[in-house]
Amino acid sequence: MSKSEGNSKNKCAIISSKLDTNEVIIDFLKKAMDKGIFDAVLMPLKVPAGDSFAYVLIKDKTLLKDGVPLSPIMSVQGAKAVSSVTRLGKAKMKIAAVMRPCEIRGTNELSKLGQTNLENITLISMDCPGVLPMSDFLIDPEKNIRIFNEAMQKGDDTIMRPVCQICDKSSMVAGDLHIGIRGAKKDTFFMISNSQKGNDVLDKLGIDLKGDINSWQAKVKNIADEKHKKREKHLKELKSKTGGLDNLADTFSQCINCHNCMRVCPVCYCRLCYFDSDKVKHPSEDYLKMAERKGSIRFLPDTILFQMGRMLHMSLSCVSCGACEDACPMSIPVAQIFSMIADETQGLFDYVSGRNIEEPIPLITYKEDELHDVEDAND
Amino acid sequence: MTKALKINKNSEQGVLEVLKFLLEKGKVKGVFTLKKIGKDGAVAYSLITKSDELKDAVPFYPLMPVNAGKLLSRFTLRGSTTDPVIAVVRPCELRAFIELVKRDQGSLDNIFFISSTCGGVYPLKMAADKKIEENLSKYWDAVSKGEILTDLRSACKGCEEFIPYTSDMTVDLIAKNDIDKQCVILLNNEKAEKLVEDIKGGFLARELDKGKLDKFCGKREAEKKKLFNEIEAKVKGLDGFIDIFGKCIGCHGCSKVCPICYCKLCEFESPDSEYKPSNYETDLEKRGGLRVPPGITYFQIGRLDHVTISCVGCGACEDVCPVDIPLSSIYKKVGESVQKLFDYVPGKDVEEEIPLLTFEKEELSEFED
Amino acid sequence: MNEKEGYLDVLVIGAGIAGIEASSLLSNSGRKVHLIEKTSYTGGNVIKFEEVFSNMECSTCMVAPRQQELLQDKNINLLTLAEVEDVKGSFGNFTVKIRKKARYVDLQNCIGCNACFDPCPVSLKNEFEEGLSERKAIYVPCAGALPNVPMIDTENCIRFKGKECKACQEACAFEAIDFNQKDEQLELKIGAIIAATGSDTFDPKQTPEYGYGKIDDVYTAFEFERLYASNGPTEGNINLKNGKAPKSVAIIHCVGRDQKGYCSAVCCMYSLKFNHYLKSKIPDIKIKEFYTDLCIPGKSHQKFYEKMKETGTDLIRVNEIGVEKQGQGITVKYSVGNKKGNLPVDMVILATSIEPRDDTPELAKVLGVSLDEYGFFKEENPDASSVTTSKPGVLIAGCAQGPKNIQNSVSQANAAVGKILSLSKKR
Amino acid sequence: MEMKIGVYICECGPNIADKVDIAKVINAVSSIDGVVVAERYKLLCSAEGKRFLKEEIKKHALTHLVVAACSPKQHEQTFMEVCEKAGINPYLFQLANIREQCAWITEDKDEATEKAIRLTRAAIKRVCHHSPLEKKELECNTDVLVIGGGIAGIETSLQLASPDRKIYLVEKSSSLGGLLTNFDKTFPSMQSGSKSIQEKIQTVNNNANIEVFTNSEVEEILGFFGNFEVKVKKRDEEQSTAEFNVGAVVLATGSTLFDPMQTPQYGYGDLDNIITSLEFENMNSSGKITLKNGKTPNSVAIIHCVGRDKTGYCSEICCMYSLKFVRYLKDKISNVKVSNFYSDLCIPGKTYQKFYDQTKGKHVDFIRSTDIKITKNGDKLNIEYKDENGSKNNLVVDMAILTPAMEPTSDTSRLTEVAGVSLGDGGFFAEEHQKLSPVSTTTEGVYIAGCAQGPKNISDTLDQANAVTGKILSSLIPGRKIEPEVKISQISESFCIGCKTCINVCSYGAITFDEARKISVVNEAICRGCGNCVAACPSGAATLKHFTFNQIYKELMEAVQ
Repeated sequence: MSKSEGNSKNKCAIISSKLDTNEVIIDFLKKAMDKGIFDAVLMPLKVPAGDSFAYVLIKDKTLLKDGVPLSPIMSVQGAKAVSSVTRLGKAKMKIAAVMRPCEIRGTNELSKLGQTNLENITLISMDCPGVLPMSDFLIDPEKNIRIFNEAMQKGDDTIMRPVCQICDKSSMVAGDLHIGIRGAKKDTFFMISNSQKGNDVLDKLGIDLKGDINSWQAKVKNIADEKHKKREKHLKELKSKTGGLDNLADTFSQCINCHNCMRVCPVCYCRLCYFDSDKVKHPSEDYLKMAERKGSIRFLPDTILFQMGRMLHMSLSCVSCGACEDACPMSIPVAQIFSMIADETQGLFDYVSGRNIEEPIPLITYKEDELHDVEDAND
Repeated sequence: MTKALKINKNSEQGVLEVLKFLLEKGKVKGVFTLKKIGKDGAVAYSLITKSDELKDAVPFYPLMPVNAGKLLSRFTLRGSTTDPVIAVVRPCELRAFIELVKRDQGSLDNIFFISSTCGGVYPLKMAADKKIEENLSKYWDAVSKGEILTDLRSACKGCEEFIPYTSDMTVDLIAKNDIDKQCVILLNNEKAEKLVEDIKGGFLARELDKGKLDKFCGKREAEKKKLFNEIEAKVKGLDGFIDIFGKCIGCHGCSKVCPICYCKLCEFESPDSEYKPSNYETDLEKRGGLRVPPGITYFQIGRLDHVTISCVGCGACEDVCPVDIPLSSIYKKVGESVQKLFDYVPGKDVEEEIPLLTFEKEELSEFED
Repeated sequence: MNEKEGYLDVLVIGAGIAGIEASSLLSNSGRKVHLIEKTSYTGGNVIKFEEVFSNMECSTCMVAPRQQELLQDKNINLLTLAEVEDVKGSFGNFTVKIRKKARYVDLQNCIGCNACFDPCPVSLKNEFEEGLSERKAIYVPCAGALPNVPMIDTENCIRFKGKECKACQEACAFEAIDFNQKDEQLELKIGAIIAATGSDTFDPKQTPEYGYGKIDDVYTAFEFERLYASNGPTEGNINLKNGKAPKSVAIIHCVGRDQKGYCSAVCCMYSLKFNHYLKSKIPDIKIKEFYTDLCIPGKSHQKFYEKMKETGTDLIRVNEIGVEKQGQGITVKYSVGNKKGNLPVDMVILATSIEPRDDTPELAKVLGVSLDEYGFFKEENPDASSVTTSKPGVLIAGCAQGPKNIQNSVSQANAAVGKILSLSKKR
Repeated sequence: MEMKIGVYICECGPNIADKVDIAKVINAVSSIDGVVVAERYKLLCSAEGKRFLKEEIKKHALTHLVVAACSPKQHEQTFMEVCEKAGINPYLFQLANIREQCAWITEDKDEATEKAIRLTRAAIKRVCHHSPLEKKELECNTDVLVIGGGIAGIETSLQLASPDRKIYLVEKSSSLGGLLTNFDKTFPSMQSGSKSIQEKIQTVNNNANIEVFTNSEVEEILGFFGNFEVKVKKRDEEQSTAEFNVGAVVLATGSTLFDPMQTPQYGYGDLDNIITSLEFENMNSSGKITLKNGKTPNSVAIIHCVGRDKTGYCSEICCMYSLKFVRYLKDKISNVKVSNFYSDLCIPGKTYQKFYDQTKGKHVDFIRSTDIKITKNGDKLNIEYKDENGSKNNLVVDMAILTPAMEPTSDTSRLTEVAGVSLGDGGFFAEEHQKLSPVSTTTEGVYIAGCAQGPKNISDTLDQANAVTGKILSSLIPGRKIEPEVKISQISESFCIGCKTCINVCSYGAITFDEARKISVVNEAICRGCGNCVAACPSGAATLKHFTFNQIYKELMEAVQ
């Protein structure tokens, strides 16, 4: 729960509407586009074949009705979508990006890394019920859409992905606007602004902003606390199972080094990954020498090298969105392991990835007079 | 009649005995084969140099974690191996490696190949769910009977190229009812004979049973037709393409594991194919909405264009797809139609030039006049 | 010689740290430099220290690379064992006569393997080591001296006293020793002259109250530096005459200040440095420092003092002080205000004042510049930059102009070059 | 083109020959493919040694050279020159250090030989992957930017300015002269301070080669030694900015006085007649020393070391100018009683003690004191203090003059960002080396002169101004070309994704970001080849010439075979 959420500076409005959450969001976006606040909207839509969902940049208002902000699966991490639109320069039009909290945090993190330009982009998040595991969903897409919607209404997360079940940052963390459903009375929704950009949007829409969000805050807090306890318990168990090099090697023994997890990860932005480059391709006599030293080596001997190398490179920016686990053909609990590591490494610097754009990423930001206390110690 | 070895053990033990012999006699420095790794029985290709490490080797384990051809290319990318090495590979893996050698991505020098009449493998999903052990006996039973198991990978069910063309030794598996008692290894050339000349138990003359294998091939052909018809029904024209690839999440796993995709930086990940803000603007003028990140179908069609002339139909792409798109059927079908034009079988013979990639001076003279 | 700028070559007298810095900067600007050094080695006083305050950097690691560059620099003609005999002319047009004593060892062939030292029958006190160790007639002042080529001390070599001895020559595998080398007389056309002849230290024998020379284990600062030096007489072990390590030491500041009439600016800092020396070799040693006014100016020096104080040394401000024999040991008698005190110690170190070299008056006469009332070279205008003298074209740098630390000596060396390069443009 | 490698092992007199069995090394390396000759020589760095190498290269038509001898720091340059003279690219050469890293530190001869073999074989495997590199040259701009118009800035500008070297003198305030303009006289000569500085300001103003910018601040300095691009913002009406190129930058921003308000025990700001040394200098220059009520004081206290415990250093000149104040007071007020409250008298150097001895005398006393506190006593001041033996005491005076410590100017930290230098002790600019390069900084081409480097008196300041002149005139010579580093880093255009991690770690500001193509680009002239960016780049898009992954990998694998 970031500090900006709690302070009273933010304007908030209570909207009463018979519609369900998705329809409320679409209706809000439609009005905003009518008023010219946004030229386009980026949100998930059902694919033509109806068996999956994908982010679409919608300019024609009539397409809005097919939008599904709370889609049952996360096929592409939203941060990657925003990055592909704005990496090479700021968007030429005013875009509203409707995404889950972890996707908004991923977008912030990528903007710190020069991969996203947030000018002209308004980030809209909503209370996230989690998403279904990709493999489960694909068995029967129609049925699973229904199951997902029912679970969402009941607030039941047992069918959601393991990382969603232990996600303690599933409400407003960063971004400009947030649509709150938790703690709302029947047929009412919270429209909370979290930045100046958000305030301007609500002002222009003439939404009166004197609603009281305490009930929303309270509900969000106790969900977060409960999930936090669950997270710590779950990750502690996982650590006992996968901690230490041997356990880690066994956990990843089935890994076939296909690097899907790296390719779908929002904060793995390199064009050519170090572990795909020439630096890991060695002559045959060296592989044979390695094999002779141990009698037999796994070929390619790169699986643990890649997994730990990726951990080293991105754990400080990991938003534990679970995309990697969805993409792993061998069902290895990659997202849970990386979340476990990220909680610890980010904990060291009490840094939360993507919580706030101005907060520099530890270790890769160098300050001239940063380590004086250490310097003088052994001078 | 080619010479052959007969070992009174099941096929796997027989091959292991030969491998042990070759290692201990120093005939080879290393052995490439599948091996059990870690405590929960994962199987992965390994490079073995000490003979007692062969105890965990499982050469014909019905799983292809990664295409061995791609591994051998990586092994010899930085120069051919001076020390002799023997690799236990499937026919499609051998063909993939040869296709890569033709493209200067590896070298055949000092590498011996043991292959087999391939009974196909289970999908990766089954290994992920740890269900292969319980289906092993069912697998070997079907192989010895020359039947096709339904839960094999679709690429294997429809595979007609199950006999290796250029392997030094071939283990006769399909439709050989005594494979659990007797292991027959055909020595296809003098190199192979010389390699095992002083192994105990002499050579005998043996041939693959053409009849049984042709019958088996007919079954595979029927399966292939069924798969192709399914795909044809699903993928009609460009819209069919868009629908079938709608689920694709752009993880490019299919290109990462494909042996023929060897580029250091894939064109569809390079700066040239990146959408600039101006492209978004013009596209949005034409159409109300644009899928983001763009280029999902563009990537699939592009890859088809790059790969299909050499696609050996090994099915690794479908195996790795997290959204279960029937990729191997699509690539096999398109591959075959392209290869038929030049009646070219990829990886069949290392000397044979790859069509489209090789330019002959007087090639298109008939069109010129 | 080009009329507008006159001769471009520059004569630098003294190859201490100021001389080295001035020469390398001049060579960098394309000027030819004649660097003449009275002794057989470069580095002057600085290479006598083991470490320098305030970051306790090892002084040879600091200076050796510069000495190495100097020896390999094509623009610098290093003349060791050489002195200025006569100077005529003016800025841009000096004629200088140099007398260069023979080294009797060929600089090109000798590779400094020291094989010629042992056979030499003669042995006498080594001045470089303040007499704390012996040297032969053919010798290098200390290990690591540059140029790493020995010289033959003709006063003490028995061959030069008529005896037939070729011991060193026979031991040399590279035919580097040549007894027929002769002293030379050189004449140089010079544009400008920089005197960087450095300084000596006050001889505490002139102040008997400190008991120097009478009481054992009373050392001057330079003697203590050589005691601590890893290439010194005791390879860095601080022992008393009786071979045992001292348990308590007294360091007395401002020795000779009243006689000289000025504060030498560096003694407080190097006395604090001695604390680091002593504590590093003998961790639980008791140290007392007797001072009058602690002079530690500049941004980095007080920090050094505070870090030293944390190691438990205490400083006592005294009016008068004396050192007397006490049975086997030594006692320091001192008075603070009106209270008297005495302290038995094992060893006494005297921080002696800086004073001009004894051959400064003679060199001043030759150069035609005057000395100030303390015997240092007199700067033209104390308010302006103090590197110019009343005679245009003759500049001074380092302790030859007055007591100062290494940083200011180097600044003056660079400043002298600055003056030469900018003035010769406007001549 | 077929590779022909020559391997030469130096005996270095006894140094290597005694400890390493060179014959064993020779036959261990002759078998490596590509090696056409492997020989030993007495002393390769000597003149004959170099001639021998040159002939060998020509005789065997060598393409690559490997020498096993001393440390690269010692003779890499020498052997590279030999390669150049013999006609092969000096970078197709590798020096294996079998002296400092082997012979000198290994007792057992067999071990030393084994290690020498490994080091030499590793060097050979590395040299096979060397690629030829070409030296580059750049025309250097000889003009100089001097920041700060005080005595240090003025002296440097006057010394440097000449028809072929333009000086840009930028002063933050509205006039030149700095602190010195306030001093009527200066110690030790007691000659006029402000008069001499006014003359110097005149000579600066009518010197055609010096362009003066007052009320101006340096906004940006980009580039490198020999070619800095400078932007100066003028705070005049139009707020215009001037842009020009220079070859070197001199930081002569001087210092300011510690604000005694931070030490309330001295009562500055709330009691009358407590003034700082600067205020006293101005009062003295105006001719009359008076109290607030207009009367002349007949007892004055001078408080030394004000703020010294806060800043943590002694500012060197306060004792001396306090003595000068005693003389000011003595001249203007007959039988005035002056008492100096000091902790340690800092009067170093040959002329200062005499100045002190001549200032002592009637009605002038020096009280060694600590814990000073000034309180009101009617219309007078009561100086409470602890004397030498630690007992409390006090003295009533009419006026108290505080000598505050000297501190860096307020925009010092801003200028470190602009000029790419760092701050050292006390918050002053950090010199490159405390002893051997007091006026240069870690950034080549940026120098410091005067109190900007630390508190010092006027003659030391002028020494440093001339020292900077020496440094610049000896390196920034018209017509001289600068040879930038050859072994530099390069960033692959297709692999770089523009995450700027390399820019964060580049300590020389050598990498700029190309906004259009969204990639980082190395400025080949500034890059010093330190390799930070190569280590930091997550995807390996950055590589370092002469230290490529392949070269190091081959060398390593051979060494640990």
